[in-house]
Amino acid sequence: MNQTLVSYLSQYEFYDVLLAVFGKNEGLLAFTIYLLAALAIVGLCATIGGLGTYAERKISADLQQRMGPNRVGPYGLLQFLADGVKMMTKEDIMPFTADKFLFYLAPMLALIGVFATLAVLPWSSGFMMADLNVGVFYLIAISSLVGVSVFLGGYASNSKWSMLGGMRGASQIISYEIPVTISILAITLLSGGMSFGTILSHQQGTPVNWFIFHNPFAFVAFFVYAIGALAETNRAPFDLPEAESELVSGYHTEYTGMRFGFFALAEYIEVFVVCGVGAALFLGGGNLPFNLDIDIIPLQFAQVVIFMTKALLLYYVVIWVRWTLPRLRVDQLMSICWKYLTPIAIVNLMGCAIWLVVFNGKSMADLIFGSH
Amino acid sequence: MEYTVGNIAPIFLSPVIAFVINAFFGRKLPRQGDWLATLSIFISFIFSARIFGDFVFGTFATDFFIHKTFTWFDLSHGANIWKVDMGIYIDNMAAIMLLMVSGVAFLIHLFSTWYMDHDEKHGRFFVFLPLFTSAMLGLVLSDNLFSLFIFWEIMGFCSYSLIGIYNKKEAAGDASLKAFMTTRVGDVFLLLGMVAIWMVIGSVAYVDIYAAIAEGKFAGQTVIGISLATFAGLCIFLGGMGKSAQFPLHVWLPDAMMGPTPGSALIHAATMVAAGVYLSLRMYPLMVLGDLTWFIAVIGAITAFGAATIALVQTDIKAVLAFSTISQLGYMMIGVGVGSYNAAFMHLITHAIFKACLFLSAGSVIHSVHEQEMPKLGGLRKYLPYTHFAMMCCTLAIAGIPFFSGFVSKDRILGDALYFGFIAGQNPLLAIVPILGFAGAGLTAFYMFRMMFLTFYGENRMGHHDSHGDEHAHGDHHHGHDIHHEHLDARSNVPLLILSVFTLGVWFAGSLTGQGIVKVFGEKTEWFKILVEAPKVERFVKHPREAFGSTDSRVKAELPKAKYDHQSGYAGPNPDDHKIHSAHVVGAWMSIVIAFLGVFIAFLMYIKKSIKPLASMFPGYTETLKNKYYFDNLYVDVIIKKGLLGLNRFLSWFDMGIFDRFAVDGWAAVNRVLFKASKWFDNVVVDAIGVDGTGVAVNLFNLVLRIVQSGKIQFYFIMLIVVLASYIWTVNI
Amino acid sequence: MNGILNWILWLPIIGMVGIILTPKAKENVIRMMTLVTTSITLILSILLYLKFDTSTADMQFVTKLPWISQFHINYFIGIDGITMLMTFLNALLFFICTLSSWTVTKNIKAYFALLLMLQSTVFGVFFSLDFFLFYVYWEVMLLPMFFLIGIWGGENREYAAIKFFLYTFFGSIFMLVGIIALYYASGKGVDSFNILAHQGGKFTELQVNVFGKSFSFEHLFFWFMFLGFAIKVPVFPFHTWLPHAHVQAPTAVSVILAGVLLKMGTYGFLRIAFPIFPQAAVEYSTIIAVLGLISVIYGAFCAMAQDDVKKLIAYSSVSHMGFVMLGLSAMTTQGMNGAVLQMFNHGTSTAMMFLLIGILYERSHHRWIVKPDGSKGYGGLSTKLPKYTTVFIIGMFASLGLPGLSGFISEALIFLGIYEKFTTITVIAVVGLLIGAAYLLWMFKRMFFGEVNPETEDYEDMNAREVFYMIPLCICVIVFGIFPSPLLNVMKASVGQLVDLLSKY
Amino acid sequence: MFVQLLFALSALLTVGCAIAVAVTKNIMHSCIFLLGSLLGIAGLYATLGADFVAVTQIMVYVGGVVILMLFAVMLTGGKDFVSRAQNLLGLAPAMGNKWTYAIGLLVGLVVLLTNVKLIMNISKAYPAKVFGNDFPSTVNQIGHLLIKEHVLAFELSSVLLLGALVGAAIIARPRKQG
Amino acid sequence: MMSLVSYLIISLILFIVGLVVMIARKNIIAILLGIELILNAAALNFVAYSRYVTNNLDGHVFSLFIIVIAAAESAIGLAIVIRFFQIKETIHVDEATQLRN
Repeated sequence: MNQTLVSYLSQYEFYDVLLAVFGKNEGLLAFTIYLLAALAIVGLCATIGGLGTYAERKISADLQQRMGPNRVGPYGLLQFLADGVKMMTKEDIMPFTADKFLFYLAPMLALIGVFATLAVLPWSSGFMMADLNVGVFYLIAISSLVGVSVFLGGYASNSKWSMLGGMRGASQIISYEIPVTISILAITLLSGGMSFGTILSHQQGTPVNWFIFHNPFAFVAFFVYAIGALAETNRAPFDLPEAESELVSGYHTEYTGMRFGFFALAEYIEVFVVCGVGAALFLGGGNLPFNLDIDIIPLQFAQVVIFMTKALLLYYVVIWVRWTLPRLRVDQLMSICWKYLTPIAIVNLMGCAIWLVVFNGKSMADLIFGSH
Repeated sequence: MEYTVGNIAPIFLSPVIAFVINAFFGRKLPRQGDWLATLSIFISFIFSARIFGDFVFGTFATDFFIHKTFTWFDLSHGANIWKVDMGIYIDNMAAIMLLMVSGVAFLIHLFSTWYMDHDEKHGRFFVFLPLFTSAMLGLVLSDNLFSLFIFWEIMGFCSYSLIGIYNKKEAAGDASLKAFMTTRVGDVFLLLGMVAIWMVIGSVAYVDIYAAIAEGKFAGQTVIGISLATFAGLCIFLGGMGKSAQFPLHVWLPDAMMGPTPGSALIHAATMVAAGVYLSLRMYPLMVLGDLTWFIAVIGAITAFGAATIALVQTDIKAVLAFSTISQLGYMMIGVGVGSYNAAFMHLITHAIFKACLFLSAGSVIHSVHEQEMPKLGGLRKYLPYTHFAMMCCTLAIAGIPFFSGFVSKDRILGDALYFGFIAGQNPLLAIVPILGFAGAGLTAFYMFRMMFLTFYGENRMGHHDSHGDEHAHGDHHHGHDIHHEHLDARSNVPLLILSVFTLGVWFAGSLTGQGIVKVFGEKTEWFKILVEAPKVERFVKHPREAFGSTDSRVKAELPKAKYDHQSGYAGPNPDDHKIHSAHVVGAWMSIVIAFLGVFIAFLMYIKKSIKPLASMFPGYTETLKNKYYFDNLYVDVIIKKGLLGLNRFLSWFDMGIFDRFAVDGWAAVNRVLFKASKWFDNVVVDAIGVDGTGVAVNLFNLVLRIVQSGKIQFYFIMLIVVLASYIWTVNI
Repeated sequence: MNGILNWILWLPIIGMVGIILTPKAKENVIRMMTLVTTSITLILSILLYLKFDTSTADMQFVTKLPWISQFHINYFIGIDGITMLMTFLNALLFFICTLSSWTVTKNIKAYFALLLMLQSTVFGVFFSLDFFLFYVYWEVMLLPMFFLIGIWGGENREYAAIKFFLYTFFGSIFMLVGIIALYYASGKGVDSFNILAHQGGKFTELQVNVFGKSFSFEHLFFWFMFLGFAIKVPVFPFHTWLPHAHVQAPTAVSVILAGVLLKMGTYGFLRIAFPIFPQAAVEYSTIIAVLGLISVIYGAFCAMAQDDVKKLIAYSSVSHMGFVMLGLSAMTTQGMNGAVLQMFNHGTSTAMMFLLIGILYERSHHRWIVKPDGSKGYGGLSTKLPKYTTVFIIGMFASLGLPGLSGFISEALIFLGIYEKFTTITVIAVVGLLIGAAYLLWMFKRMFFGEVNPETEDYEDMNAREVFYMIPLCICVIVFGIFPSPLLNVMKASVGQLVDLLSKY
Repeated sequence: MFVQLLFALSALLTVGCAIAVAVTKNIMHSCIFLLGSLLGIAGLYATLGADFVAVTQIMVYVGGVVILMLFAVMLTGGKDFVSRAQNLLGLAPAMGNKWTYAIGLLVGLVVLLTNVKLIMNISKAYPAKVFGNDFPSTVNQIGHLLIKEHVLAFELSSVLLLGALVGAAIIARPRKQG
Repeated sequence: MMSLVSYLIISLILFIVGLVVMIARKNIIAILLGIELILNAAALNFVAYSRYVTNNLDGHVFSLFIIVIAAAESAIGLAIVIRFFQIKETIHVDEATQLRN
């Protein structure tokens, strides 16, 4: 493992002070730091997820020339809290014929899958929970738990709508994992490593060094990733598993209260994660557009801000797309994945490989502005 | 002026250029490019005239010749030298020939622009005519047999195309096919003879052949049992026979009249058919060496007489002329055969001029009245005065009337034939040559005047024909009622008149007979006789070759004093000069008498009508003549249809029905038997006993194993585990 | 430099792969791809000609890479003057065939893919200087041919295709035995599969035991090779596959078959049978000449009896290839050169004839001069189709050897060559020329002259595409008839080397 | 400490879920327990320093195999199918009965005993090793191994996957009647 | 606590459980579940040996191949099950008695 939050913090003096406080018990200190960081990130993400619902409503209202939520708090900002309170206080109904065990398990799995991905999300070069060697790979792998949860949710409800939604969701998520993975693989190829640290270190400096501008194939790969990511998170126009007009509400039709909230929260956080990953892989993540050669905590926070900005911009685009494009049919969904995205992604991968061989690893920027 | 590519090539190339332009863009040109063709021939004529002037009017020594070569392609590799040279060879004969060909061709082109006007094949006609002319000029310019053969064949192709130009007529197709194939028979022999010579002396240039003859290179060489000179000479002469329509390869020429009349005039009267004679003259030393002259003479005599007899009964004006052409070509061959080299060539020239004129006149008649059957014509003298004048001049010439060119040349041939047949002391059977020759001359005079009388004299019979009352008759035939009086037209009449001027003997010889016997025109006009003589082969030994661009070693020389006494082959001074002279005297008078006799009989028959026409006199024989001695039937019906096609059908049937079916596909049957045998062996011996027997044995064992093979997969798992566990326990790792 | 040859060899394969990857429905894309491939090949072959050094008989543009090094088998290609001509011919004819195949509608993708494969394999046969490579190409060539005849052919195509395949295969088996024998005879060394290394009469002394009897190696295996190549030519007793294959094959394939594939047989004699077994070749030249003579006469006679135009031309091919055999058997400078030139000229003129018949067939859907019921199949075509007639005349007269067109020079050279050795045969062979003219002109007369047949009333004249692809052939036929030097200069060094070799025995 | 904790949790998850797989009568639940077991194994891999294998385990099993199994269960009738020929066969329902379990446990006992014997030997042969908390990256090395030493197996497995892909598609595709 | 033997014991338990599942169950999918367990037991052994005995990564590679093969096997197996169900309308393993329908 390259680096963790603890190992990063250990280079600062206050770490030694903390270590002394914990009686030289490194394990306990590390545990504490992780725990705190995890709580912070989960809290942050839960907030982001909640704000996501608000943003969605507000932006959709903007697009449709309505007002949107504007009663609770300034500009309706606290609407999500009110919603959350409402959900928690609602009755937790379970259908009589449901498979209870699975019915309980499904939203948990969704949350587990999403929160587990946060462990490797590169907020900044230092503030990563853990910069795994297999970071991106881990992220893809663990997020597939969401697929299982969607399926189980649909199945366990023992309802036709849910069942169909679950089936659709599972097949959609599995299918779109392939172009997404291959696109990410292309970036892995360019950076020479799967850890986010490595990937980001290759994109330092001005935007021309971002991987999206590395070569034409990477440029295309970004869009393949974006489309695939939309589908993986069941966002419109790929929101077939929860299509209101067809399946009432898809796999979470039968869920109420906080269990429904879990699904919703998981979805919004996943969207954020996906956007963050896109920002990190293609758009330079939290890298500052200049290199100061010093590493201080405020700079890390600046990186966090940059990262968040990029991710949230993508988040905006995702919402924008939802309210712009109509929903696809199932067959169109599958044909887009298998007939277009997957071949394009494979060609991109090969193209990137060939590019690397032909131009000796140089990016377009290197070729145009000269190697540095 | 130097002889360079620049002033020799246009002779040949300007018609080629006209051909190319007309072939590709003729339709887009005004008048479909006929002016272009005519102009190109005129250019050739200008350049030819210069050469003629140089050679004839004493710029050069009389025995001067130009021979320039260039390499066409070269197959040499290492020490092995092998290349094909092309070149030009111009001597007096070629110079005269050039002028004649280009001049006649120019006049015929000019005439054709009138004759072919509004014809649907106008454009196409003027594509092939310049090509033909260029080929003929090229043939004359050729220095070797190889290039001669090339032009020879191109002429054949043009002939083929022009005969078949009216492609809607089935008969045109037949005629063109016949013409090409018959001449092709001769051509392949020509090729063979050429190859034979080439392989022995390493070249087919005339000068090299002459030199080889002089050096005796032919001596001792044999080909399939006969001497090379005989073989090669015979083959080459066969080629000439095909082209010059000599018996028995004469059958194509009458049918060739299917083409437009001016084309016939140029190709099948004046030039191409004479090419065979020209070739024989060029190869004269070889013929002598190969002892073929008697053969040539006999063939010529048979042709001359036979064709003349057939011409007696022809009713088509063009057919009469066609057979007269064959007949006259026969005379030329007699001339070659009897050693009358100069006269034969002179007859070639004179015949070309008057026969071209005759054909053009016939064309003029046909074009004016749209009828070419003589019994339906008559009395056209009033309507077509210029045509009548021209045709009368030519008829007088061909009939051998004194003061006309035909007399000059033919009389000398007959005189030499007389000597050849009776006096020279050869085989007495050769007396047939002069006998047939004189008989033919008489018949010529007769049938030519028969044609004249039937066409131009007597009452107009056109009306009779139309009075049968076919009111829906084709528009073309109505011209019979109101033939307009002919006006002097630059394109239609002037060529005729120009040509008819040259039917006078004065242009060719100083004396009336051409032999110096009756001197009427002065000695200076004996130029022809002085300039043209059989090649003296010794001159060509060690002759240096000149490449194009090298300067000429020309010697200006006065014309030597004419030799008036005799012409008898190349073989040195003849001790029988006196006998030859007397033979000529006898011959001259005999031919005059015979010619006038013929004219007189014709006059009695067709003007006075005091003698019944020929057909009623010998009806059986007439039938034979009308069928042209049944040669066409023999060739087409018997040899080709019965023999050749039968053989072909048999071979084709044999190939597919017998050879392919049994010898090739038969192996399939053999294989089938083998398959069956091996199948039986495989099924019965190998499979049933060897394999299935094993199966039966295994089956028995199966009964035991079946208990274990329950088909339940879990049972297999258990067995597997138990066996593995027991293994581990027993082996005690 | 060497790259050009490899490009020529592999470009059709690249094109074929491209076609295979193209969706079946995109027919015009497939056609254009084939056209582009063949035209680039043609341009490259012209470039090759321009870069060709005519002064030497050595192999040029040689590429030699190890292939199966255990057996010393190499990817060894190169060309000399003889193959230069064949390369150009092949490139030209395939370019033209692509255009003429524009109207093929049945399974275009496979058709053009096979066509390109055929081109590459034919190139391979001509370029190979390694026996193994040669044999591989020789055999692989049968495959596209088999399918092209068997799928796109006429009504009796399966029979013809199988016959063609089996017959040729039969011959090449013998060739294979010969190749293996040479491999062992040359000691299995570095050059055991090198064609060039075997040349020059290295096996004259060698004896070989077969069935307990001792034979001269050279004489025995000359006949093995002879059989393989003679079937391909085809020489008289082995010719019967040709009419079937030609009649049934689609137009373009007929063109290729007559234009290029037959040349592979005579090419085999020039490259393999004669140089490797010179003594036997000289000794048996009489037999070759007699067989050639029989082919000439027999082919011509059979052609005359045919009522099927295509069959007629097929038999004329037998006759014309007989001339090539005659020229080869002469073993003289002019004979050999004439034979090679005849290979090229026959390629162009017969290609013209087959293409023209194909054009007519597209309009009439039959090929009968005289239908089996006795009525005329055509008639008066020259009135309806003037352009077609003009081109037909050029092709026909080139085929029958009219001077000024290409066929004549080669035939004359062959006669000049053969006369030196076999005078009697020459005398008989000229009959072939005569009959050759007869059947063609008779066919022409029956098809083109006379009143317009009502059946042919609505035929259209050649369209622009058809004219376009006939033009190069017309130019070849006319220009090389007047100036044969561009062709002869290329080949004379190579042919001369062979003649020198043969003249030692 | 983390590693021990992880090991303990993973082992517990693995073994517990595995036993649950065997015990539960609901095939759907079996699948979910299998998922748990597989995740536990991934955790065990992580404790062994095999990060790449661990992630691959999650990727393939969670993302692929288990969902596939769930699909299969669903497509073949879900939890409440009963063997049509149950009475005829008489022996066992699809999810087994006490007799089948007895046989299974018997065989399991055999295996257990056998393996205990083997493991005894192994524990003697390889005394316990203690590793620190250093987990070097394996990705690069695995990559090199895959395309150098094990390249044949790597390529073959890709062919195998392709074959499986095509084969599965062909086998499971709906067929026209008649 | 962490040693080779502990991993081997876990793997042994997995194996035995897998075996029991395979033998006791008559449901084809359940049998496939058992197979997965057994395969994972084997893979775990490989990685454990690689860590504790051989000190190289060949075990990792091998377990990767096992994962690959398991994926392929389950894909094919489940395809067969679905097809089998379409034909027989059951997935009882003892129903699979014919080689063709």
